[in-house]
Amino acid sequence: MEILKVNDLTVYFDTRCRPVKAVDGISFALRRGETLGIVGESGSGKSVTALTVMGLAQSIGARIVSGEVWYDGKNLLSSQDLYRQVRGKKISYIPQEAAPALNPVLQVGKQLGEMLSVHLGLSAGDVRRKTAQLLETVELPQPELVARLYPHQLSGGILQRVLLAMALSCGPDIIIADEPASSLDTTIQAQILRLLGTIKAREGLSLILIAHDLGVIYQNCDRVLIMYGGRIMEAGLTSQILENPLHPYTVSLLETYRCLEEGMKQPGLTKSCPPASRENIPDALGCVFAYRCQRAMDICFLKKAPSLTLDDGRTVSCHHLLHLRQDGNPDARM
Amino acid sequence: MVRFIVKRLLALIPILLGISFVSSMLFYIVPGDIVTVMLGQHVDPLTYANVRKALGLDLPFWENFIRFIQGVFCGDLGYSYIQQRPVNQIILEAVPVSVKMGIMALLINIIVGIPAGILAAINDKRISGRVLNSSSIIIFSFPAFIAAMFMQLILGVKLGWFPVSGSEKGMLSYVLPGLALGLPLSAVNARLARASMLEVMTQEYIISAISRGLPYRRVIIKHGLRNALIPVLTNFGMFVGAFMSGFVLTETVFNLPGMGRLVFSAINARDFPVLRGILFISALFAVLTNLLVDLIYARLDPRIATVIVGENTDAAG
Amino acid sequence: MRRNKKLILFVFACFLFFAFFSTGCGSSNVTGVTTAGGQQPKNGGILRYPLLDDPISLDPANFNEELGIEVGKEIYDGLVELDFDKNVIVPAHAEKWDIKDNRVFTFYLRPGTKFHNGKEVTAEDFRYSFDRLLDPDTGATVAWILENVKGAAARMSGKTEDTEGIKVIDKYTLQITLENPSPSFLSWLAHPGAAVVDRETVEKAGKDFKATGARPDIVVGTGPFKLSRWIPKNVIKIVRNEEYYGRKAYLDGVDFKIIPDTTTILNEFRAGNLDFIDHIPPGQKSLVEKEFPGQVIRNTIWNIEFIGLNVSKPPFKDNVKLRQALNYAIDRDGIIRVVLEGNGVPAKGVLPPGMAEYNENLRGYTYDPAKASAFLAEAGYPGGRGLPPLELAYNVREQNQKLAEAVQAQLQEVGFPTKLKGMPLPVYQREVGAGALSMFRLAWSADSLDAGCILKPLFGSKAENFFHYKNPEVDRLLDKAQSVAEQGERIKLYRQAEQIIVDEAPAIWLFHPVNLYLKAGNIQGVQTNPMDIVPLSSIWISG
Amino acid sequence: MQECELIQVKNLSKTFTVPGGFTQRSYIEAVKDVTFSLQPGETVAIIGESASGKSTVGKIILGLVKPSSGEVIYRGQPIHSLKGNGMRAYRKAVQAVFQDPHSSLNPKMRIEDIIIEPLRNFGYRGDCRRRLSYLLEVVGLSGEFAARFPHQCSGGQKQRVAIARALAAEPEAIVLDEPLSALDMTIQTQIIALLKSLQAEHGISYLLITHDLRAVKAMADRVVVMYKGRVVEKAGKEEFFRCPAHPHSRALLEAIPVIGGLQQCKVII
Amino acid sequence: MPPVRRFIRILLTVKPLLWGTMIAAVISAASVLAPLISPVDPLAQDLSASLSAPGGQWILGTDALGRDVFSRVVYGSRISLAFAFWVLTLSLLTGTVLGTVAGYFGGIVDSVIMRVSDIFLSFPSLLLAMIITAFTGPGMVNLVGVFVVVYWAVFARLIRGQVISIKSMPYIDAARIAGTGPFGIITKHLLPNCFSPVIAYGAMMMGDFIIGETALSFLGLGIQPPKPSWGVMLADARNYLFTAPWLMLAPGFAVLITVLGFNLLGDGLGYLLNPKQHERVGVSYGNTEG
Repeated sequence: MEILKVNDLTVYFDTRCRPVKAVDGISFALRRGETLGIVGESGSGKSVTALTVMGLAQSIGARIVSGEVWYDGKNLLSSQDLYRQVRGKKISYIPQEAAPALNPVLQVGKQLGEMLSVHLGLSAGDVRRKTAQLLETVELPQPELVARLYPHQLSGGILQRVLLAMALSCGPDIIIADEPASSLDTTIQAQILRLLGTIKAREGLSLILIAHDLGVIYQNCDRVLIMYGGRIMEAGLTSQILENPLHPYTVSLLETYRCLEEGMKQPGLTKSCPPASRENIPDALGCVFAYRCQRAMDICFLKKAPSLTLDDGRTVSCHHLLHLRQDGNPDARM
Repeated sequence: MVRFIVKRLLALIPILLGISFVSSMLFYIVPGDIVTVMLGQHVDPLTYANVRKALGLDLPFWENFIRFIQGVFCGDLGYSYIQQRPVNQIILEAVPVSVKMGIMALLINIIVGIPAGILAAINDKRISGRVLNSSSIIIFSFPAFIAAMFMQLILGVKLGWFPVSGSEKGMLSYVLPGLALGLPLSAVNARLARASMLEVMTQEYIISAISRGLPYRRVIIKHGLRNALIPVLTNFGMFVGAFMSGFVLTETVFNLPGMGRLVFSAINARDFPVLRGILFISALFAVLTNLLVDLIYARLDPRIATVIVGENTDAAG
Repeated sequence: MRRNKKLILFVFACFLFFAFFSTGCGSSNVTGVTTAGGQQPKNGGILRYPLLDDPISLDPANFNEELGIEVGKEIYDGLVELDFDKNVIVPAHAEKWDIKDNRVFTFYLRPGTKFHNGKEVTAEDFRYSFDRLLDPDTGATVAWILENVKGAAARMSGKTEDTEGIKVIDKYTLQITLENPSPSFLSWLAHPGAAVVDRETVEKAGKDFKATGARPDIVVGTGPFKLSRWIPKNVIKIVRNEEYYGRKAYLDGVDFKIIPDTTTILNEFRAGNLDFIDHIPPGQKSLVEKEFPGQVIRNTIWNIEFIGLNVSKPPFKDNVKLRQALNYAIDRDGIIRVVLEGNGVPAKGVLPPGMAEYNENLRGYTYDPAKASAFLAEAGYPGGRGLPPLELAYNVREQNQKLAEAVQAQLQEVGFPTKLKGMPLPVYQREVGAGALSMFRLAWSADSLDAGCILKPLFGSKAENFFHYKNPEVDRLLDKAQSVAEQGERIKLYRQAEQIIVDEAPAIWLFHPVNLYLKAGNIQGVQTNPMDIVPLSSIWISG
Repeated sequence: MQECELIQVKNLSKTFTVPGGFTQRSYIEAVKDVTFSLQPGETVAIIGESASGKSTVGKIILGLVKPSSGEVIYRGQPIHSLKGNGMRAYRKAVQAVFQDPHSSLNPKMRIEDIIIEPLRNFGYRGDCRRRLSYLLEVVGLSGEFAARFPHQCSGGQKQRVAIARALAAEPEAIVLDEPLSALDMTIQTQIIALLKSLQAEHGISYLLITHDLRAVKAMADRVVVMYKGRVVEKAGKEEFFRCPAHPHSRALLEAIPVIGGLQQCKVII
Repeated sequence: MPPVRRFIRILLTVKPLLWGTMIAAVISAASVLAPLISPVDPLAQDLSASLSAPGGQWILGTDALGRDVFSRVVYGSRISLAFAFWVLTLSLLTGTVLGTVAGYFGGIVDSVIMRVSDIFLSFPSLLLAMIITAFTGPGMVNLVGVFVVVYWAVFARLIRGQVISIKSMPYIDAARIAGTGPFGIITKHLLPNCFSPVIAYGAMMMGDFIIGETALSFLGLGIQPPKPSWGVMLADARNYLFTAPWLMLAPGFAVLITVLGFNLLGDGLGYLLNPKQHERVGVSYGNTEG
């Protein structure tokens, strides 16, 4: 059952010369209780997608061109008021870096308590108790002490847990985690992800996990969206996609990953190719990946690739598959 | 905190010594003999000697300097040869006037400047914000004394709403001077507050606070304002200096018997002991205000007041 | 006794060098008391009167500056004083006096006159006050008043502990013996500096007596007003001395408001916060006559404003043609029109019109640029070539500024390279006094009815003489004029001297200004006189 | 053995003084008694979490930080005793590539100037322009990059420029201080491949400072694990990945998210 | 994109910069071309035309001595700009040398320079300038010297702060490793990167200096008459507020516009040179990977 549904979301950044298409017409759905991974290189639009779903596109200077975000039978994007009702309460957000996301002049306990009193209307005493309890939930030792400290006095790992506590504070349905702790050490990142997984399972939440590391996705997500240049390249069950990629981009990502994983035993993608960047992707008539794609054909540069939903439920948007299907590949259908 | 204050106070000592040194140097940097400068070439030797002695110039520089320091510690800034009385007394008479004017200007600053800046930042993309912003830069560019003269003429002479000059009408006397002094500085503050607020509003913790579903007003006030005001507050230290300079012009125009007019008349009368005293006092005042600002700053911004501890402390990276 | 007004540079040392009073003469030259038609003076009210700065001190020993005198003359009294109405010496504390050989003066005091603190004034008080002026420890700036007293020199150099020539005969009799006979000594004693002070108060106050902002209990005089409050840079309040021995003042008091700037003064007057102002800022003189019809008092004062040339230094030394060329280069009418807004008379020579000695037929200078160029060439600097830049010094004040700029432009027009050097008043005072400047703006007021009071201190070789001008013939004529009693003869001698001086041109003669006073409608009894003094005790407020 | 070591690090310690705000100053022992060596042509990886002191070791070796005690020996000579030409030779021999390609290139200089700078400084006698185009080619950048400013290049390109700059000095060793962590994974592989090919071609030694074990796996010959300023494990790469000795090493290994089954040895932390 | 076009695009994008540059350019042009623009000699008097109202022969009227106000205002820009320029150049030079030395070498040198600058910074700047002027005497050269004495510390602080923050940038380490010596590091790496905020600040300070000069001249402590400094003209005009208000308006407006121009310029430059803004105005070509 779908708890959140995003339809045809398009978000631009207006620079003075031309709009940069950060997110270019993507649609996806989050099912109750699942973890949806969004993976892509820098500039692929995954963070913008997350912020837009949170209703924060304007706050980062982006413009929503089109799209709907359906939650609880309402299109949240139709009105900011709807967001006010769900944000922080029903849909929580965990940003990539914890330290800048916390007000430096307020004690972390106060910031956590603020949510409780604003959203749940708890009394001061209840707030204090609930705060400590929440901090305990995220496996923080000495919650009372931590609550009294300022962000700069705490390490990134602890702050990340505090943010997790905040995200959990009002009993949300959905948590959107944008590369949590990816700037921290791998050990700490692993801890945080493990904790997130545990809590998610316990509370029965739905989770959108944004990551650039395929390993993280593989280990944590039920389904995954592969994004590139603001578009979804491939989407489906994690195991299917990462074990049997169809889209050339996914293939190259995985190849790179494997190559690294195996200690560069076989030379990987040594060919110098232009990186993924909003500004380097021309207002693509065709497929955004075409310029990097080793299998690109003429049509790839001219025509947008339609997304195909395959029998196993995954969606791929690539002209090759279309050709395959037209050529009579049996397991592809529109 | 006590430790901090003590440490800061101790750090003041070399600065105060330096200020005294520079102030005392004034007597010696004058081309030619200062007593001759003061009294003219054809002065009788007795008067000459008396004045030299009164100024402590019969002593070598170091002794004179040490005597000034000693005097400062005893609250004695020397003796005005022109006015024939202690410099302290002269300055003490002038200080309340300037302080009242300064308070007026500060009030205007707080009532007008900061809210204007914050509003300009919040309405950045709207017309009102632009109007506020452009008017602040225009006011900021307008020399205060020109404004002062027009205010005096229109509000004082023509309309008679405020006293034209002088300090006899109580706080009413300080409204126009306060405006003349305070408005340009309010504009400075408004610009600063705006920049600071805009900067804060792009900070991640603001976006994060919104993402936590906090009401917009609460985000602005509780998370934005406090952080935005910290640099604005720091700037208040600068005001002491700006005020001291502004006093000279506004007090001259409005004929207020404060520090500024004292400076001006002392400059014209070449009353060097008074000038030295004022220079010292104003610098001392500026330094102390900065200390106070730092203390408040430390209270407002916990990052300053405490040593950073935690897992990430390694300076080695 | 004269106080030069603010716009005039005040130089004290020669103040009364040549004051000479012949009783009964000159009343015809004096502007009378301005009274509102038939109204009787009435008591009461506070006069609000601007003062450009604090007096440095209200110690009579320091009354060498006009601000001190302006206030001090109302607080202190001496033995005699000047009747402004008739310009004669009249009794003050001294009821009457004997003069023997112009050398021994015996004063008989009014009994029962009191200090503001209630103590009676005796001859001993005067002895103390005069001795104090000569005491080197006092550092009096007006000691010159008594310079001629016997033993003054010894006292001033600290050789004796008292002054030989000042003797107390009895409680109410004081005798002063001079070193050399001097007919004008009496008029010197009318100077406010020669006032009586209370020994006990002065000694108790010590240094504070001289200080700016002295307390009322320290400033103890015997004059028609007494000090009630002095807030430096703010206000000096004086109130009527009800115990005054003479005609008591009409006003309850005077508030001297200290406003250092004439524009603000006029604005305050406009706003109704001042009752009487004697400094109209340049640029607004013609305006106020329209703005306040009937309230402007024009006072033709005996004053000459000029630009002095130091004739002891090149290029002016021994170069009469150059100095004359300068005189021809100045458009006096233009300057009067723009700088004084028409309130002045171009000066052909030294003496102001209205004075008996004024010479209508004087060979003076008029604006003639062609002649100026010709003279400049004759002086050895054709077209100004070879002439070092002239440095025109002046004390910075709005009107002087404008004047200096106008003069500079006119001189440059003809070919004199001219630079300006503005200085604050105290600095300027010193520099002029020291004779260090080569071209300087100065104004000189008559302090008596006698032209000698202008000519002698300025051009007599023994006097202050900022020009370093020396001419034995001029000295002879001036000395002779002083000793001649017959007026017609005296006038002739002065006119002769003036013609020589004007021909030799140690200065650029500019103009004789007319002073403007502005009074509130209800202010009555303002006395004007050519010496530009406003006695406050005769003023009253009507309605 | 002694002779063939390029750089030897002996008992290196470094204590930083943190000027305490208002309380007492505090001391941080960033590096304690670190000893290891780097042979010509090999890659040694220093692994550790942030704040383990690994970067400090790199900076000491580069001569940017003075050690509190211990020494760095270059070809048998302690570097702190080097002066003048000796020091210059050492500088030339040991180059570096830093973590953040954005901030390790002077934003006000063109790429060509950045690369030519060491050529000039180390007295390159040949034609600088030709050398420049050669270097650009080596790191896989086209000649048009020469005239660009750093902000006109992508992160991967900048890192290539940084490598070209390091190569310009014809070094014997390059300290790679987290050279990959700011880059996308695709770019990482490209850079690793580049570095490896350069090593193969020029026989340069690498000191790889990283917390990314995948990079270690891809590049290193030997591994030095640091934890809280100390060396807790030294091992050959294969040995290290097969079965790490120190619990911290195991924790590091375990934290790598991998695709496929968890194949590490089970360890209880 | 060619640099000129890029410059124009930036100008059109950053409005304060556009206005600031335009005003600064116009004022600078006016000051350079003063002899061509002004109809008469600013010092030439025509006593017969005293206090003529604006219009007709006299665009902005005449003052009491019959001098052309327009010419005086135009020539006044020369004085103000020259003054501000020299003060800025010299104090920036002093500040840069001392600030760089302090920031780069640190230690005792740093402490000494910073303590001295602390002392100078604790004096109210304009007040200190006024008082020193009382000692040195007024006039252009003295005034420039006084302002440099008063303001060098501001720049030294600014530069030092910049140097210290830039010093810790990896590219400085990289330069050292590339064998660059201290001199090369300072001149090639530190200073070019320090100057962005200093330039913006310097433009703002130009405005401050102009106001300072005007104020001092207004009080009679600065430029001396008859030089047509705006402050001198304002002081002059005070008495004629009722009779000839144009005397005040013309130089007052000139000061306002000039200072506004430099403030806008500083504002625009600050905006432009603040790396955070690049994205917003789209001046960077770069690949934004973040």
